[in-house]
Amino acid sequence: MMALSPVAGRAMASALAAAQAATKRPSVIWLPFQECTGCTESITRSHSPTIEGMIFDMVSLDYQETLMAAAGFQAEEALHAAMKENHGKYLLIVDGSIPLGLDGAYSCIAGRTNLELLREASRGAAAIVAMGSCAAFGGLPNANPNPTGAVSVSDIIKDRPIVNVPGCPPIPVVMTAVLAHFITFGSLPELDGLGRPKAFYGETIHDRCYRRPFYDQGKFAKTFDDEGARNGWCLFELGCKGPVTYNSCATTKWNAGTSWPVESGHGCLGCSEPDFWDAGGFYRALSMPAGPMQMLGAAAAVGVATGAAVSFLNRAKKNAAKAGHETTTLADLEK
Amino acid sequence: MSASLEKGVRVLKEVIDAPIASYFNSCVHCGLCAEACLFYTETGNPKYTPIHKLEPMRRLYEQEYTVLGRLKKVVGLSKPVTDAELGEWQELVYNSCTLCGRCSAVCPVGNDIVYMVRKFREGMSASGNAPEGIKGAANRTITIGSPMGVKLPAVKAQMKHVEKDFGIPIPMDVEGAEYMVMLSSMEIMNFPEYLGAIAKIMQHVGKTWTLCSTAFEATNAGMQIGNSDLARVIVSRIVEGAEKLKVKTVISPECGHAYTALRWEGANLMGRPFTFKVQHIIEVLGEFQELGLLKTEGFEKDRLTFHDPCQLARRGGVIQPQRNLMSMVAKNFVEMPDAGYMNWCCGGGGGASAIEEGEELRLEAFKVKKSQFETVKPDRVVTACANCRIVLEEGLEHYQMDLPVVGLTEMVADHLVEKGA
Amino acid sequence: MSITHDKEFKLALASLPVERQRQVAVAFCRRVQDLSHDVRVKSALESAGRVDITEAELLMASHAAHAARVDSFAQCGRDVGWTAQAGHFVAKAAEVCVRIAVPGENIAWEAAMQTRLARTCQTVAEGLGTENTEAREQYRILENFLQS
Amino acid sequence: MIMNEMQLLTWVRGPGLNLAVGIFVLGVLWRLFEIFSLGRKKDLSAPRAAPGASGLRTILRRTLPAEGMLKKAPVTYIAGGVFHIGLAIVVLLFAPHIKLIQSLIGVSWPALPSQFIDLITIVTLVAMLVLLADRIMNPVKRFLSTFEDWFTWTLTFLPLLTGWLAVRHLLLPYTTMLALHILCVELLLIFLPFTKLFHAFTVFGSRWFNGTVNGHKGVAV
Repeated sequence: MMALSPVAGRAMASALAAAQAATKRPSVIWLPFQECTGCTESITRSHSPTIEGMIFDMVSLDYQETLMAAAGFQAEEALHAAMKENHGKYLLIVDGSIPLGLDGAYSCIAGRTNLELLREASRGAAAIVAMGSCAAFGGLPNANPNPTGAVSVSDIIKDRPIVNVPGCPPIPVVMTAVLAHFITFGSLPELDGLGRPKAFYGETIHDRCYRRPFYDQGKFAKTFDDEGARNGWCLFELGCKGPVTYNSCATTKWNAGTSWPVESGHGCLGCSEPDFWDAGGFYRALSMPAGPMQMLGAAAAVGVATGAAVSFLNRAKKNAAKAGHETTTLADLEK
Repeated sequence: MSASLEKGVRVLKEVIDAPIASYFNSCVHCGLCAEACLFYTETGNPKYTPIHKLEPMRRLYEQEYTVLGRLKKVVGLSKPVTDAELGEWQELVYNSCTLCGRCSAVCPVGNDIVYMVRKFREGMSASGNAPEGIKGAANRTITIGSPMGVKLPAVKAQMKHVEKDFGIPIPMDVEGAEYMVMLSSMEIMNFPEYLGAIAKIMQHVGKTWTLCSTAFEATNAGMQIGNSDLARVIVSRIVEGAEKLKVKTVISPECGHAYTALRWEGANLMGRPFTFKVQHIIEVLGEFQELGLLKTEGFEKDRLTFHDPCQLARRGGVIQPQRNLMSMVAKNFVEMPDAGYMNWCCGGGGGASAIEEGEELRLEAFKVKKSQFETVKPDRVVTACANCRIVLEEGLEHYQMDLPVVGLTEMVADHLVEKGA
Repeated sequence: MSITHDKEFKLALASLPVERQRQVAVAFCRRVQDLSHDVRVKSALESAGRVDITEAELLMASHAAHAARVDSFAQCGRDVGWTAQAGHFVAKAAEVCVRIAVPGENIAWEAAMQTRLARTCQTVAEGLGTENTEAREQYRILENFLQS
Repeated sequence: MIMNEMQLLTWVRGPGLNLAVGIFVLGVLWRLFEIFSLGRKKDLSAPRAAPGASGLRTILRRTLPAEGMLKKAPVTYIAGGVFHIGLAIVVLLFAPHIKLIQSLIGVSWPALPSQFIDLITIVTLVAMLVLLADRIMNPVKRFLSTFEDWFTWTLTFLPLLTGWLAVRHLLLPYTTMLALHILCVELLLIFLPFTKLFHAFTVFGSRWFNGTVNGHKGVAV
């Protein structure tokens, strides 16, 4: 909520009160696809607003496999009932990527593929929140070589507004704040080019990092247990992806503002960026080549071979010119 | 391609070597060589930029000896060198280049541009694109024995004159003499007193010396025109003469290019090291001075400055001896700005003074010498190259400067203590 | 008195004051002056021949002769005929004749040498080698000059 | 499919860099052979002095202006000097670059503070702009200049500019700018062996040749 202006805050407070006064809370449907439940784990740690506060006071969470009491047919029934009843109005949250390989057989719920489920559920959704990097960008399942053919929500759904809330997992307060924004204003927050709320993904970790002064001074930890690491120097050389990662970890922190990865001594993994898993290794500095220089040997060999071949031809040409030397006489000075 | 162009191209392919390849690849078009070239600084015309004078050779190098250059030629991005183009370049390669080497001295990437001009002239001359003036000089050197048509009887006439004038016999064809003295046609025709000075000095220091009837001419128009075959014919006369007379040292006269031809190019033209030493007369005098053999009396009292011939100083490595000699005989010796290693050329070296159509440009370029002289305002200029001497006198006359030019050897000879007198 | 060799000749010339030297030098030049076709040389010699010449006039004549000498240099590498070269030495001799000399200089001797060079050039050009009688003629001129 | 910025960055750090370094190494070796295998004749003239270290001496000496030349071409010397030194500092003493070099060849050295690098970069950029202006205005440089001169200037200028913009977070998101920066460096690497930029290598050969020839003659240059 940090990025909302006081005016917006006041508007929100009154809107929340109004929403509470209404008899019916907006319906929220949460579909889990190829995921690890990390995002759900994360949202349960939200402290402001708390998950309990949200579920009980703000939304009607009609389907969330992990949190709902129902299971099996009952759960499916609840899902379909909610979709029918709130057609066109419910908020669809998706976590996990959607596998397209083997006709989607890699991940099914109640015998239906994630793809089918997503298409069905999106039809009646007012908006979709792609919660976590898997839903937003394909995430870990999408990592090279992507055996399941995993894709993101936005790769499939083109006709519904989509908010990407990437992170592996996303920051709890960011998740709840996005929901709160939608419930309060009935619209999506302002998004960046990658469909992320600008309020939380507008600046890089590096820009807001408390270790930034060390970067500017050129003071870097070289290993995780050297003096630099103990002194809290910059983790750039240990592979921190802070400079290319847009997220608010450095300001909101985690666990009710307790700490965050860099503060606990580990570089940023860049988990909220597309393809972070394939971005050249977590412990490789950003300025370093992502892969090994496999071509060097071959290039050197080809270079020497080409050079040798050219030299050979050149020498032959020069020798031919020498062999063809006719002693110049005075007559040759004329044309 | 005409037969002559074909010949020129073949010769260029033969002479292009690793240094040239390295030089062409190093050039970054910084333009500094232009600032070192008197033909650019005095005219302000960028076509006289030294590296530009090599453009046809650069393209030929690229097209013949680099893969990309060959490709560029195939697809038409690099045009072949034509006879007309070489003809157009004559002015740049000969008239406006005296091979003075200032460009080579300043190039920040280390390009020896003069080395390349010298090689480019091989192709220019072989393709018939050398200027008439130098062609004539080469012709006369090969057929008559001297670029100016001086024959042995004329030399003998001057010898006789000098013997009378100085009262010292001039030896010729003396086997086993320590020194063989070479002359330039310029000295034979214009400055016979040089020969007298040599005679006087040699008598003074008690060294044996001789002229050679088959090799008196030291200048090498073959080198100036840039043709190694002709240059070899000319230099081999000297080598044969020196070996026949079994001399220890051959003395190159007060002539810059004769020195370069004999001292640095000679052995390479012959394809074998010399069996004798080659020294410029100034080096010899410097050695005599160091050994304490020169006893002089009196001093020149007027304000004197020294003009370093390019081939002697910058391209030859003789810079200090002439200054020691000057100090020995002159009380008031002043240095011009840039004197010594970076001295400005008189504008007539490298065969340029033999090119009649280049005279106007030479006089234009002479402004740099004029300003050098104006800075130190000497009463007389001393030098050690007959060609510099004449080009300087002409330039000074053109700009109405009353400034006599004299030769260092003669000046030293004038101050020798007359033995037994 | 009869002069037979250069040593005697040189000493005799050296003993003359500068003005007298100039006169005899001009006399030497007159013998070869036709070898030069340069009017500047001729006029310089005419000036030098005048006994009442002033220093300013000498200076002017000297500049003219100097220009004539420089113009007639045999250029490096140029094909220069010996006839033309004879003219160069006449100019050189003329320049010596109009030099403002200090006592001790032997301008007459210098002029004699240059005129001999001019003569030599002429005989070389005519294919006669070095055979000429210029020296003997100069001894005779000096003898006459000293007697008059 | 259009690459997103992270994919672009990953590509330029991965396959792109691999390719560029490969072409660079290949090109440099090929061109060095092509140039120096032409050989030269042994100098048969008697040396005045043993050439000794004259080649090495010239390699060092030519870094400074020849006597009297600074006054003749101050812009070329000063801006050129500042540009070369600045480029060397930025390339060799910026922490992320050192890290890169270390990962490639295993050698590292202390870095300069990034604010200082930032300042040097600005100075270097300005020097390059001055050199560009001079190339346009100076009659000799303009006369000599061909497409290659403008092209190589751009190739050299862009990595500096994009690097600076990336660090300063200007114009484009950091990720995109960093990717562009690396891409520009890759272009520079690819073209270096085949343009006049190759003087970075041949300059040593050229100075050495010139130095030894002059050393042979006893001229200290």
